[in-house]
Amino acid sequence: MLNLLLRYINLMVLTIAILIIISFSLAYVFPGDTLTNISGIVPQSNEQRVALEAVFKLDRSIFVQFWYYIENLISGDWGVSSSSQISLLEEISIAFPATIELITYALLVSIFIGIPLGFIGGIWHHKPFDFGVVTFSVVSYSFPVFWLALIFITIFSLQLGYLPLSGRVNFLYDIPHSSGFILWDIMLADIPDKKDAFKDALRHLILPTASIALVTTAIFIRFTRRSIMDEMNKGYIDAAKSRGFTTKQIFFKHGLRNSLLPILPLMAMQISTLITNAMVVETIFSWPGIGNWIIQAIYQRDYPAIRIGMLVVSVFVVTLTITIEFISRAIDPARDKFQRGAV
Amino acid sequence: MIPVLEVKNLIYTYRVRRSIFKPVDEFIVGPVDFVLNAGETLAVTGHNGSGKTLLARALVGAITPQQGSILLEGKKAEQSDKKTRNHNIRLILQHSKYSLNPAVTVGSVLGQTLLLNTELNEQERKTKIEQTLVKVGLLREHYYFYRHMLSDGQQQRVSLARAMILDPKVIVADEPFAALDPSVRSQTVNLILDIQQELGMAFVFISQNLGIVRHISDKVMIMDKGKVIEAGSSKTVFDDPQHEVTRKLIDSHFSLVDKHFEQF
Amino acid sequence: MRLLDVKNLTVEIDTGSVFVKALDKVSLTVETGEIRALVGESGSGKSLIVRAIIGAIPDHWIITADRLTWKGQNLLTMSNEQRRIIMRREIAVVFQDPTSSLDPSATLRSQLEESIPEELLDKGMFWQRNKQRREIAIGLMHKVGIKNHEACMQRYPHEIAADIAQKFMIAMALVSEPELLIADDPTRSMESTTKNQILRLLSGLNETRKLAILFVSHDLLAISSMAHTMTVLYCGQTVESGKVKHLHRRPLHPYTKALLDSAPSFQINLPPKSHLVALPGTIPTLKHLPIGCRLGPRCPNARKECVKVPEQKMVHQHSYSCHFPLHSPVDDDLETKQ
Amino acid sequence: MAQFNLYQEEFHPSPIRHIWLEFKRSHFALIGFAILLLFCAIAILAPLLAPYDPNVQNTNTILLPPAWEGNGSISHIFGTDALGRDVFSRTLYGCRVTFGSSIFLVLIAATIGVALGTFAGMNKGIKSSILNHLLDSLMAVPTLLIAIIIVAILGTGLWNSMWAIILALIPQFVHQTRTFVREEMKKDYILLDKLDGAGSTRIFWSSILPSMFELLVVQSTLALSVAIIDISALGFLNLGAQSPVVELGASLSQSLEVAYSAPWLVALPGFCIFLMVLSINIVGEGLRNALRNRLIH
Amino acid sequence: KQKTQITQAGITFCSEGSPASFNPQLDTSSTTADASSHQIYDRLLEFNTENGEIEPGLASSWLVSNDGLTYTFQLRKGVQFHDTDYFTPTRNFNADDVVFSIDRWRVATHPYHDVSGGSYPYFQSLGLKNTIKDVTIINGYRVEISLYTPDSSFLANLATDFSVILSAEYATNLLAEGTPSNIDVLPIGTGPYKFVSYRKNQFIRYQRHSRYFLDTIGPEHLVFDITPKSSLRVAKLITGECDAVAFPSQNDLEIIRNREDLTLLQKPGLNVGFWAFNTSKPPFDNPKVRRALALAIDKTSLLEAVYLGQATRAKSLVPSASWAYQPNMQDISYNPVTARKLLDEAGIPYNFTMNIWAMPVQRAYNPNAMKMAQLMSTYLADVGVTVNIVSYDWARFRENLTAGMHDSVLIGWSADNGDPDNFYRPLLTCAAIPSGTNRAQWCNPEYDALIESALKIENSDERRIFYHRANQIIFRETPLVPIAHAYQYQAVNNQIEGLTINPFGGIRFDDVVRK
Ligand SMILES: Nc1ncnc2c1ncn2[C@@H]1O[C@H](COP(=O)(O)OP(=O)(O)OP(=O)(O)O)[C@@H](O)[C@H]1O
Ligand SMILES: Nc1ncnc2c1ncn2[C@@H]1O[C@H](COP(=O)(O)OP(=O)(O)OP(=O)(O)O)[C@@H](O)[C@H]1O
Ligand SMILES: [Mg+2]
Ligand SMILES: [Mg+2]
Repeated sequence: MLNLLLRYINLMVLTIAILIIISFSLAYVFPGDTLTNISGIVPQSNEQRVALEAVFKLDRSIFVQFWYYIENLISGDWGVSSSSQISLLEEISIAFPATIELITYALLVSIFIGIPLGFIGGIWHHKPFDFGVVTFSVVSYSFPVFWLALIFITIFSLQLGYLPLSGRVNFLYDIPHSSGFILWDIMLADIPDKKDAFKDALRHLILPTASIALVTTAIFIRFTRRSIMDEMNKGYIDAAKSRGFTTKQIFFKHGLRNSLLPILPLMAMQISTLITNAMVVETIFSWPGIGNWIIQAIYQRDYPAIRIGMLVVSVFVVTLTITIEFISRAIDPARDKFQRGAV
Repeated sequence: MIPVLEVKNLIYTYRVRRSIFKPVDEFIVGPVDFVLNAGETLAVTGHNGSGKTLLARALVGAITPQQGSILLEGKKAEQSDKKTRNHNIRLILQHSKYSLNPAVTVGSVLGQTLLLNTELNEQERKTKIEQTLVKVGLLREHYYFYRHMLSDGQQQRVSLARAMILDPKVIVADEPFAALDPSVRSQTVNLILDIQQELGMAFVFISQNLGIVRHISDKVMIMDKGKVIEAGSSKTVFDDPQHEVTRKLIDSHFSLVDKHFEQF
Repeated sequence: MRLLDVKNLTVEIDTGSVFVKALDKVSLTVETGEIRALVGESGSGKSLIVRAIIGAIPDHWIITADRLTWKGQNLLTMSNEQRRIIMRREIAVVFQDPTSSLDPSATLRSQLEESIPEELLDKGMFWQRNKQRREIAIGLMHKVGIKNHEACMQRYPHEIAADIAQKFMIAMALVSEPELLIADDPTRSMESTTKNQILRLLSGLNETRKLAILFVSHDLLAISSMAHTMTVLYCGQTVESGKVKHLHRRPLHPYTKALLDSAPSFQINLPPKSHLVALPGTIPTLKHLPIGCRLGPRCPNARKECVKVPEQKMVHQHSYSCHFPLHSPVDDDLETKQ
Repeated sequence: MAQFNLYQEEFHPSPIRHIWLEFKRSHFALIGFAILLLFCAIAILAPLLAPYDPNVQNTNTILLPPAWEGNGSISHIFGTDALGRDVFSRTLYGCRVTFGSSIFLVLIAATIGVALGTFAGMNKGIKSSILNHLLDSLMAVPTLLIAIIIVAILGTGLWNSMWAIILALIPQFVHQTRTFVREEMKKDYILLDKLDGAGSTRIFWSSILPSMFELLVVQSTLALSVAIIDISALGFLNLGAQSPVVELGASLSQSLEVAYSAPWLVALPGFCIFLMVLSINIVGEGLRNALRNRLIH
Repeated sequence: KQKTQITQAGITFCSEGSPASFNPQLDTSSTTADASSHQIYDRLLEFNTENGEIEPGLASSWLVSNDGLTYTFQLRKGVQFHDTDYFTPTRNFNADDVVFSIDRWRVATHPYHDVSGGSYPYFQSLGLKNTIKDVTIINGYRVEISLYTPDSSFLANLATDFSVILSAEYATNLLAEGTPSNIDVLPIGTGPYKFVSYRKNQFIRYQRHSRYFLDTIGPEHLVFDITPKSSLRVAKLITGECDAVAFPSQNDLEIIRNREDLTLLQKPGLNVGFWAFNTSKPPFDNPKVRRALALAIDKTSLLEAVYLGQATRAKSLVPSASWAYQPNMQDISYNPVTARKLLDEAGIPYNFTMNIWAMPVQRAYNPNAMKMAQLMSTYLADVGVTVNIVSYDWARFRENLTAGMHDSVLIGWSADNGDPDNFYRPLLTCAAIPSGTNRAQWCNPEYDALIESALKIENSDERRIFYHRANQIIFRETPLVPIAHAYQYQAVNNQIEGLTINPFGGIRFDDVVRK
């Protein structure tokens, strides 16, 4: 076990190191001024340029620069955005929780809808209900997420007028920023109409969450359904039946566990899809998350922001993925060679 | 007369790590010594996990033994080039199902063997393959067949064809009949016996089935935990087993046979 | 008493395009205390019979039978719950493929202990019962010849060798002290010592506890050493069935004869390296079964009539399905008495 | 031998034909396949089918509704857009670009991925295991992020967005190939090939690739649907194809401005993408079932 | 839809972009002005939104000397600056603040001159720095401004959005703290709303200035919801997330008109949309080429397709609403044949490639520059000119324009006051090149002289003659092609009352109420 842990930590460190190297070298690869790409500051004069170059050790060897870069990353000095001149750490600490909040809810929704639906479909497969489930999953898996979001907006916001179509909460509610998770912040906030604000935030959450969750739900359904079908067809289920165990006993003690085991690594794989979808959906719903932020940054050619944004998001995803893979590997005795399930 | 196959002091160490908590298990096969003449059959038998399969793989060169030598017609097999060895010692495996690639036709499997080991041209290869197929009791048309179109027995025949298409000196067969049922097994046994007689090949034959071992072998070798515990001509060993384990093995087999005859 | 009675069992399986009769009017009985062997070539439908008996046939396959009863109760029409109770205590099964019949994510120990019926434990506090379970488990492991039980019980199925798994499966089957044990190829690829040990164990149980056994195998040696009666199957049709002794002495069906003759151990006078007796040809595949008697194309004395399915004929305990039996069917018992 | 011949007349389809037979049994799969073929035809024949040049602007007929609406015109079946361009022609060309480029990039990604995956699967040891694990974890980096970085370096454009998606698809192919090759290398028939003296290249080409072919087809359909969605998403975000290249996602985002007065301009490209992906998914699902059934039967 | 309390008390306005800063002195973009000048600040003088007359603002009265060179302003008393969490004023508004606000852009040595870039484009383009001789304090509430030369538009300029009054006290404090640039980021003014918070591309939040010197009935909370996409703004208006939106797209006007719960406000705008050539770059320094390009496009169809007919065709810079409008002005009409001939004469080969920069934002004068550019590219292709369309983020777009990186640009101008000088001077005089409002980078002494002379005269009939002559020069030289004078629109929810369109730009909320 320790061995496994060490191996995964090793892998994580290696991957993060590579990501840092990539983000560092991006400053040189991106078009424009390396100094600006690294610091985000556009030097107004030659003297200022020289001074800044000294600060960022651009006059020294590349290794010194890299070391300085890592030091800065660790100390939280991530430079400033070249378009707004605000500290990137600050911007990201506001934007990133918004995204995490969104994908967390989306993931929860897809888990709580997708997995049970998949199970029901898988157990009673080739029945009308299962047919419905499969159709639902194939169709929703085929939706381009941006189009789906637009359809949602058209139906629920514009036609029916039930739900708002942009932002996290009505801007008139001045929610102080503490954790970055809006629902949590509202609960902590000291404002007069807390309840209304909370309701409002919830209403704002519904459409973006649903847009992201639909695709993931479809994947979960397909995967769970296939997994449970495969497991319930395996010999040991028949063997257990022949031993006279009750259906419940068989399902919960054997089938469920074995079919859930491969779903965990699938969940890890979904994080990347979720983030990609979240980035698109955020721009449509003007959700002030990291995806929207990075996409705005690319529109404005704000290279320092892109660099750091990419680093933060990918480190987050990679860390999470590796952790989940480690957990699934650790709790699954049967897989000496772990395999990702195919969707 | 130079024996076709001579094995001297062959030792192979297999390291297994069952889990990360446990230390490395060592499994040592050998030392194995035997001599096999053309047209002879050596049967290897023993308990499950006694290292028979490992020995077979060492013989054909799928794994490299740490010590000892394998002499093919007096020449060291390790030193002579790989091609000669491939050419002269061939392997047949237990599960015909796993020895045939489901996505490739019989003809192209056999063709590849010829292509790699002979200088024949396309046409000659085809002729040779067809001859061999007929020899093992299949039809020329089987050239174009895929695995799933063949029954178990036919698949085992294809394995045999693959082994003998190069006219080898020795064929090593690792439990070739275990997965076959009695009537098909008899067919295959007959076929092998015929071919051996016709071509004078030496056979190393691994099996648990003492009935068949006794029937087709000239020499027997019994293994336990990697060691050869008894070896000799088939008749001597079956009539007068020396080692405890051998005796038990043979006794238990014959006790079943005896029980059978008691009924009459 | 007749424990298991299968009469004209037909199973049609879905091959994708059409339904084919993988089992065609198979009949089989197991009496109390009887060891019945079920032989046949690979793919002849032995395991299918086992699955039909225990009810592990996929829903969309068609299963019909004149009789499929356990102690007179119809297994086909009874509720799942009734069937489950019977399976729990009265019938036990050893499956053909041991490793895949074990839950890959549970230790052997937990699987074995789970199988111990509550009734076998003395009432007591749960830790006492846990201890009892453990003891029963260890006892069984020793019984089937797994000496190193400690190392084995903590393992997961994929970590153990196939032969150990096989023994373990037998242990699991015996734990509920059943009346009928259905063992599907329990001795496959075992060396003869171990095989002998298992056979002795089973025969012992049969004698002491009147355990009836349906012994599925193609190891004729094992069968003839312990089975009382035997049913021969070819391509999903029962070919011949009767006392082992009688079948050996006077097989009526050409296939039975070919099968028995093919084992070299039964031929004492067979010179080494001589040809074994074998039927020509190969077993037809499921999708291309011949009509009528399925042995037809391979049968040495096949004639026109063989395109009709032969009636099952019964002479005393000995039944056969052949238009042209090898011997004129005589009463075996009478013959022995002479 | 006469008896033997009886069996030789049996019909044994080759593996690929077998899959097709299995595949054919599902009506849905067939419909999906037909739609997919239709898109293929559009991708190839768009210039012949399109009644107008997709970029020709006609300010006299701006925002003409589709023909089935009251004031639509037959000469523009799907109506016209805000610059008076024929939407039908634009949709055809859009399908061509979106679909064609997706196929193209899946082919590239598959080639590279299979090469790398085979390398990783056939070699053991530290190097390949590092490669494996790194690829696995880099696979976690979201596609869009890779695309953004590439766009930042090279600028926007269809090609650049394609590179990004290729990069993002490669690890999946690597992973699948590697797992498959690993499993395959353990098989007995590979051992026999080795004993025949076959080298790695030969083993790959003549033993592994034929059996991997099916896996590749399924994986490619999966990748194709992902590629289409990604390409159009990048187009939608204005990071992909730029005018005058007509791409469905980009057309959709351009039409958002007139979403109220001309909803069909948003609905049509979106629906085309949806239909394309749906048909691919149905075909993929059908293929997978066919493969699965082939193994069972 | 239930409105909760805070949403009752507040108003959300969907604006079209992020302001560059909160000081309109620094930027001519109306986005910046909208976000700051009428919310946070006041001016000495104000325009009457109805008739364009100049009215008292922070100056309660003023006096102009007879020679037109000295202006004396009497300031209001008791006007308080905002009290926020980053600044607490200790004194009321007085003459110091006026002097500080003017000197900041006027005096190059002023400590605040170089803060935030040191560029004051509006004043620079008018050359006001050189017009004002001095600004002096007569007493605490009286300020005198003396000019070098008479300037008939001087008072109007003081009433524009850009001439805001900042707090001198706040400036001093910031200087002491060493963060002078905060003056443009965390603004303090006397206006009806005080600044609360701002997130780029998301929102600006204001709160009512409870001690505003006038009686206001505006909402307690005001939020600018920054929504660059016009379709999204209208969508938000429909869902009720916005109470009013800026620049509804021409395409959506019909929908807004048809909805019962929305009102479309509309007024002919004092603006002009045009296509300017970068005359500092060859071959666009050649009038022949410019003229040829102008001949190659069909303005009528642009008006149809881009403005959907909601605009009048522009022949010169000023719209018909201005007294300087010249009805008999010649117009360049569509003639591709002549265009190609001229191009041949100028030696422009076939497949000559040029770029057209298209603004990324909507403006009244050009609701969709991108679309216009696309249309134009087909016309230009007809005469053998290939077009690359270029667009950037708005802030960067203007930066690069000022740097002269373009070949040609689709942009326009909205009047800040009713004086024609406000068109002629910033758009085309030489002085306006460095400030970036002269997008053609065109400098013609003859033209400059005409504009200067026009300014010195009070009588509008006489001035008109000068402007008409200037029109002739523009027609001859074609540094830019005027395209349209568009209507100005604003869409509001019917629950909102009191919002009006200000022809001189600038949206204000101090009289807006929710029903
Ligand atoms: N793949 C493997 N994994 C783990 N252990 C192995 C493996 N292959 C061989 N061994 C070890 O090597 C020993 C010899 O195995 P081998 O397969 O040669 O036995 P065998 O005599 O062929 O047994 P059987 O009769 O069951 O085929 C076994 O005891 C086993 O512990
Ligand atoms: N799940 C299945 N789907 C399709 N065909 C099946 C299935 N299971 C069994 N069959 C077919 O049914 C027939 C009988 O199979 P069965 O497993 O009962 O044979 P068997 O006699 O047990 O063979 P063996 O001795 O090899 O175990 C075979 O031809 C097999 O192909
Ligand atoms: Mg072995
Ligand atoms: Mg079986």
